[in-house]
Amino acid sequence: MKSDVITSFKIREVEFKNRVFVASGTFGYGNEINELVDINQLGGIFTKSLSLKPRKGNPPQRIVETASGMLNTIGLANIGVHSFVKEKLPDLKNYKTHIITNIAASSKEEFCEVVKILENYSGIAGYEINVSCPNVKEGGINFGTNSKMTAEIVSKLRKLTERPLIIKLTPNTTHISEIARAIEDSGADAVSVINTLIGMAIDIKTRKPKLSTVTGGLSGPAIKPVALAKVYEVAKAVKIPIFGIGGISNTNDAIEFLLAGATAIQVGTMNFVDPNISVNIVNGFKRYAVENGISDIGELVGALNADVKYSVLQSWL
Amino acid sequence: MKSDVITSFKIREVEFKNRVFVASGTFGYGNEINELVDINQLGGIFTKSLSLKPRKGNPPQRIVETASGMLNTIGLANIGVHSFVKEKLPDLKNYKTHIITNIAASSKEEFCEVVKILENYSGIAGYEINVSCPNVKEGGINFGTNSKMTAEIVSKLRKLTERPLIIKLTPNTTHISEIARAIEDSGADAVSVINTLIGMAIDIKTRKPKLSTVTGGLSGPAIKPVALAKVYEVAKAVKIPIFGIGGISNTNDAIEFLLAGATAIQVGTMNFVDPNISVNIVNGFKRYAVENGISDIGELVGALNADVKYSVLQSWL
Amino acid sequence: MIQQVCEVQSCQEVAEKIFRLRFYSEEISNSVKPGQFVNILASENGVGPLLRRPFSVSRIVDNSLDILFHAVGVGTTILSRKRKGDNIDVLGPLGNSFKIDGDYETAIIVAGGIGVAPFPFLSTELIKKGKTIYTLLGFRSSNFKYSSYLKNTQIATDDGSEGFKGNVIQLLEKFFENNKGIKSAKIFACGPTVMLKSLAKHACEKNICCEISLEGQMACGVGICQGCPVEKNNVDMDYALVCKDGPIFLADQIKL
Amino acid sequence: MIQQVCEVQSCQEVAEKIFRLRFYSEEISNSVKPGQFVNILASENGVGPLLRRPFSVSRIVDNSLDILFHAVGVGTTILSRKRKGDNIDVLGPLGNSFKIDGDYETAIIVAGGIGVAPFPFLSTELIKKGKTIYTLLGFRSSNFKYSSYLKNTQIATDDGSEGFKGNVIQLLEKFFENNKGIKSAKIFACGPTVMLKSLAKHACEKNICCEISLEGQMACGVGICQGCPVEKNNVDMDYALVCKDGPIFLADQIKL
Ligand SMILES: Cc1cc2nc3c(=O)[nH]c(=O)nc-3n(C[C@H](O)[C@H](O)[C@H](O)COP(=O)(O)OP(=O)(O)OC[C@H]3O[C@@H](n4cnc5c(N)ncnc54)[C@H](O)[C@@H]3O)c2cc1C
Ligand SMILES: Cc1cc2nc3c(=O)[nH]c(=O)nc-3n(C[C@H](O)[C@H](O)[C@H](O)COP(=O)(O)OP(=O)(O)OC[C@H]3O[C@@H](n4cnc5c(N)ncnc54)[C@H](O)[C@@H]3O)c2cc1C
Ligand SMILES: Cc1cc2nc3c(=O)[nH]c(=O)nc-3n(C[C@H](O)[C@H](O)[C@H](O)COP(=O)(O)O)c2cc1C
Ligand SMILES: Cc1cc2nc3c(=O)[nH]c(=O)nc-3n(C[C@H](O)[C@H](O)[C@H](O)COP(=O)(O)O)c2cc1C
Ligand code: FES
Ligand code: FES
Repeated sequence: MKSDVITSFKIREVEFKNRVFVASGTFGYGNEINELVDINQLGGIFTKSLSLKPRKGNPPQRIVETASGMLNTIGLANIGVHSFVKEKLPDLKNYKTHIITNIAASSKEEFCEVVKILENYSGIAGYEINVSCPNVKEGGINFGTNSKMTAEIVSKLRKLTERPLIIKLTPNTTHISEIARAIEDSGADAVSVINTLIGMAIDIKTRKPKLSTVTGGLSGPAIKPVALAKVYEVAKAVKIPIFGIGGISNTNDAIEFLLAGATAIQVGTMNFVDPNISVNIVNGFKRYAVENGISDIGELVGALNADVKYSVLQSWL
Repeated sequence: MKSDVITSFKIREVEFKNRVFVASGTFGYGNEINELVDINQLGGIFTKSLSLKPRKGNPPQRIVETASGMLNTIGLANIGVHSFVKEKLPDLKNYKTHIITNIAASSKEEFCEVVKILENYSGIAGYEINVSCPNVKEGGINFGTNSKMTAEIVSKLRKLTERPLIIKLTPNTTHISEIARAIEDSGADAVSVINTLIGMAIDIKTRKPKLSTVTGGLSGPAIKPVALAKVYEVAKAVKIPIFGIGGISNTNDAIEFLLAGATAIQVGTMNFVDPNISVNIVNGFKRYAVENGISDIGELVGALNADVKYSVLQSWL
Repeated sequence: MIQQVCEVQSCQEVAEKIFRLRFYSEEISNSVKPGQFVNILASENGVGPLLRRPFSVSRIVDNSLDILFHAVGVGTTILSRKRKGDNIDVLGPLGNSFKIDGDYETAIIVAGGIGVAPFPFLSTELIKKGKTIYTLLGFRSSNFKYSSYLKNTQIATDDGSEGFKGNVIQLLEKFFENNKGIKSAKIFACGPTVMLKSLAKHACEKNICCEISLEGQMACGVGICQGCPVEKNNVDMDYALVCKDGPIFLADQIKL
Repeated sequence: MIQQVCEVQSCQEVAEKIFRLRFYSEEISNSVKPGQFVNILASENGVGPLLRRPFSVSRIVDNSLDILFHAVGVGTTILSRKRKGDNIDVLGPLGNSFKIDGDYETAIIVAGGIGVAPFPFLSTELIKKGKTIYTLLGFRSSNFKYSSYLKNTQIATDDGSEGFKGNVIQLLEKFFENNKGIKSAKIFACGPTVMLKSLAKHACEKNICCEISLEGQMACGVGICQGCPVEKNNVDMDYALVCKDGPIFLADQIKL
C-alpha cells in the first residue's frame, strides 16, 4: 500500500522504518523463514536470545498449548554469539531491515562479554537485554525482578556501546514500573514489555508436569490484557520508548498497545500461527492511519483517553 | 453417583463434605441461582466480598471479554455485612452446604469490624479475607502485595475468631510464597490462590479503556497456567491447606490443581458460562477416584511427580 | 429460569446479516414473557467465545422460541451457522418483562435496527389484551429491514431506500403530528442508546409512559456477577442490573 | 515451503474416527516428498485451537493432497467437519523425507495405528524405484483399520478382530521367520513411541537400516521456535528438531 503516512521512528541514531517487529525466540535468528515472510517489510527483527556459549536447551517436552496461549521451556537453546556472527549475521546484512540481537546471560559479566563481541560487527542495530534470566552467581534470583541488579547491568553495558540498549522486562514482578525507572536512570534507551508469565500445566494421567522443567513461560492472546496493563504502567513511569509485546494477533491489538503507550510493537507467539501477521500489521497500521486521517503513526503512541482518577492500577473485583 | 470414595476434608473443626467450592464474586451471596444449581452438592460457597458498609460499585462498563478470559471491575459492589446477615444469612442456613463469607476492607480496622459482626451469627463456616484491596490509609498500596501488612491483618483477626481464617492472595506480586509464609506464621488456617491478574483492554474506536476504571481483574481459562504455577509455588512454601482457583472449567483442570498441591478448589468465572460446572466436578472427582482406584480424593493433593531439579519456578524461554 | 440443551429447528437469514433461529423448549416457551431474554452458549467444547450471548425472545411458536439477531461478531456468526438438529445450551427465561397491563389504549412500538427483536412477541400479547398497536421501525437501509409479525408498521430508513427518509425518532415526531387524536398511549422501545436517549426526552415532554429494553455487556445474565449496571435516576445514583432488574426499564428511571 | 489457503475437496470418515481430507494445492503437491508433513490451522477467525496441527502427507492425487488423521481432540474434530468448498490455511511441505534411494531391494513398512498415514505416498514412490514392498500394519481393532493404497499388506490387531492377534512388532517377528530369504531390506516405520522403541531394537539386532517418522508437540513446525527437540544418540546428547531435522530419523540416530 502506497501512502504518505509517516511510519518511522528513531532510537538514538537508528531510524526504524516502521513500528512493527518480531519478538525474540519467535522468529529464529531472522532469515530462517524468509521463504514465507518478506522480512524487508518489518521495522526490525529481534533475534533468539544469544548467550556467550551455545546452549542445547531444555529436555523435551518444551511446549504445551493452553487456552488461547502456550507454555514454553526452550531453555534458551541457541547457537551462541560466536556462531551467530559467523553463520547468521553475514546473510542478515543483505536484508533491508534492522537486526536487534537479544542477549541472555547468567551473570553481569556474561552480558558484557557478549556485547563486547557484537560491538566488533556491523549489521547490528541494537541490543535487547533479556533480564528474565536467573542470576546464577547470586542464588539464581531472576535479574529482572530486582531493580538494583537490572540497573547494574544497564550501567555496565552503557559504557560498552553507543548502540540502542533495550531492556526486556519480566512481568513476574510486583512493580514493573520500579524496574523500568531504574533502567531509565541507568541509561537504557528503551524497554520491551513484556516477557512471558510463569505458568504450568500437568498431565493428570502421568501426574507429571507437562513441561520438562515443571514451569515455563506463558505467551499468546491469553496474556494480552496483562501485557497491555504492564505497558500502560511502564508508560506512566518512564519517558524512554516502549516496545509493547504480548499476545498481539492483529492490527487492532497492536493499536491498543500504541494507545497504551508503546512506541512500537513486537509480534511473538502469533508468528507460529501465521508467519505473515507482522507484515499484515505493517499494512494494517497504514490503512488505519489513512482511514482515520492520521499523518504519523506516532500520533497514536500514548493517545489513550483515560480517566486520571484511576491512575493506580488495580485488579478491581 | 453413589460410591465409597472419601471426599471430605477438615479445616479446624469444620468438616467440608467435598473439595469443590464456588469462588467469591461469581456466585452472588449463595442462593440467588438455586433454581439452576443444587447448591447442597457443593463443599461450600464463598460469598461475594462483604464490606462494612454497602458499596454501589464501579460505573459501567464493568466487564470485557478477552481471549479465553474476562476482565472485570465490579468495584466490590455489595449489600454490606449488615444487610447480609439480615437478608441473606437466614435463608442460607437452610442449605446443606457451608457458607464462607469473603470480606473486603480498606483498612485493618474495617476487616476486624466486619469479622466482629459476623462472629455474632451462626451459619457461617469461616472467613475468606480478600487482601487484594488497596489499603486506603497507607497510600492505597495493595495489602496483598505486602507481607507485613497482610500478616498484621491475620494476627488481628486471629484474636477475634476460632472459625477457619482463609486468606485470599493476589498473584500480582513477585513472590507469592513470601506472603503465604507470612500469613501461615501469623495463624491463618488456609490460603486461597489466586485472585485475578491485573489486565486492561482498549476500545480503539473511542481510544478509551473499555473498563471504566482503566484496569481490572483478568480471570477465566486464560489464567489457568499462571494460577497452577502459583498454587505449586505456595504449596512448596506452606503446610496449611490451599484453595486452588483460576480458570477451572472441568474435572481435569480441578485435578491438576489438587496434584499441584491444592486441598480443594474453587470455580469462578466458569459459573457464568455453565452454572453447573461445580456440581459436575463434584461428580467428576468421584468418577475419577473410582476409575483410578483412589479411596480418598485427598490422596491426589500434592501428588505431583515433579523433578526436584526444577524447584525454582522460572519462565524459561 | 432453567438451563437446557435445546434442539435448533431452523436458522435463516431473513435480512442482510440478520438471522432468525428457532429452537425447541417446552419449559422456556411456556414461562417466558415479552421482553425477557435468553443467554445462549455460542461455543462447543470450549471452542468459541467464553461467555454466553444474550438475545431477546422474539416470538413463540408452539413450544419453540425464535431469536432474531444481527451477526456482528464471533458468537453471533457461530450461531448463524447452526442448522436444524444442532444443539444449543440455553439459559432462560431471564430478566423482567414489559408491563402490558394498564389502562392505556394505544401501544406505540419504536425500534431501531435489531431492536425490533422483542416486538413480534410483545405484539401478540398486546393484541390479546385488546390494545391498538402502531409500530415504527428504523433501519440503516431497506436491506436490513425486518418487519414480520408486527402490526400497523411504518418504516424509516437512514438512506431513504424504503419508507420515511430519516431516523425512527423523526418518524415518531411525524406520527404524533398525524395522530394528534391519540390519547392514553404507552411507548415500548428498543434500539441503540442514542435513539433511546432521544426517545426518552420526547416521551417525557409528551408525558407518555415509555418502557425501554436495554442492552449492555453481560457475564452471567442471572444477577450474580454485578457486571451489567445501569445508573438509576434517583438521588443516590446507584445502579440497577440490566440482567435482573431489567432489561426493561421506565425511560425516566435510568440515566442513559 | 509456502503458506496457502487451500480448498477442501472432500473429507470422509474412512474408519472409526479416522478421516481422510483432500485439499487442492498445485504448489505443495508438486514439491512434497514422502515423509514430509503440512501444518494446518484448524481455527477460523480465532475460534479454535491456537497452534497449527501437523499431519503427514498421505497421498498425492493430481494436484491435491490427502491427509489421514485420527480425530482425537479439538483441532482434529474441527478438521473432520470440513466439507468440500471450505478453506484451510496450510503451511508446507515441511520437514525432511524418507530416503528412498539406496541399494536395498525390499522395503518393509511397519505402522501402528494412524502411523499408517505417510505410507500410501511412500509406497507410490517406492514402486517407481522398483522396490519390493511388504506392509505390516497394527491396529487396536479392525474398526480402526486403514489399509488402502498399500502393497502386500498384513494386518495385526490387538484384539484379534482381524488378521494376526497381537501387535505389529510380533507380526514383524513372524514375518522375518517366514521370510528368512529376504536380504538387503530397509524398514520404514511410523507409530507410537513404544512401538518405535521396540522396532529400533529389532532393526539394530538384525542390522537392518530403519527410518522412522516421529511425532511430537510442535509450535511453529518450521524450525524457528526450538519447541520440538528429540535427543540425539551422540556423545553430546544434544537435540535434533523434529520439524526441521526430522520428522524422519534413522532409528539408531536418536534416543526414543
Ligand atoms: C438483554 C439483551 C438482549 C439482546 N437481544 C438481542 C437480540 O435480540 N438480537 C441481537 O442481535 N442482539 C441482541 N443483543 C446484543 C447481543 O447480545 C450481541 O450482539 C452479541 O452478544 C454479540 O456477540 P458476538 O460474539 O457476535 O459479538 P462480539 O464478537 O462479542 O462483539 C462484536 C461487536 O458487538 C459488540 N457487542 C458485544 N456484545 C454486545 C452487547 N451485549 N450489546 C451490544 N453490543 C455488543 C462488541 O462491542 C463488538 O463491537 C442483546 C443484548 C442484551 C444485553
Ligand atoms: C510431524 C507430525 C506428523 C503427524 N502426522 C499425523 C497424521 O498424519 N495423522 C494424524 O492423525 N496425526 C498426525 N500427527 C499427530 C497430530 O498432529 C495430532 O493428533 C493433532 O495435533 C492433535 O490435535 P487435536 O487438536 O485434535 O488434539 P488436542 O486437543 O491438541 O489433543 C488431544 C490429544 O492428542 C494428544 N496430542 C496432541 N498433539 C499431539 C501430537 N503432535 N502428537 C501426538 N499426540 C498429540 C494430546 O496430548 C491429547 O491427548 C502428526 C504429528 C506430527 C508432529
Ligand atoms: C517459544 C518462545 C521462545 C521465546 N524465546 C525468547 C528468548 O529467547 N528471549 C526472550 O527475550 N524472549 C523470548 N520469548 C518471549 C517472547 O519474545 C515474548 O516476549 C513473549 O512470548 C510474549 O509475547 P507473545 O504473547 O506475542 O508471544 C519466547 C517466547 C516463545 C513463545
Ligand atoms: C466478576 C467477578 C467478581 C469477583 N469478585 C470477587 C470478590 O468480590 N472477592 C474476591 O475475593 N474475589 C472476587 N473475584 C475473583 C474470583 O473469586 C477468582 O479468584 C478469580 O476470578 C479467578 O478464578 P476464575 O479464573 O475461576 O474466575 C471475582 C471474579 C470475577 C470474575
Ligand atoms: S450479567 Fe451478571 S449481574 Fe448482570
Ligand atoms: S516446532 Fe518450532 S522448531 Fe520445531
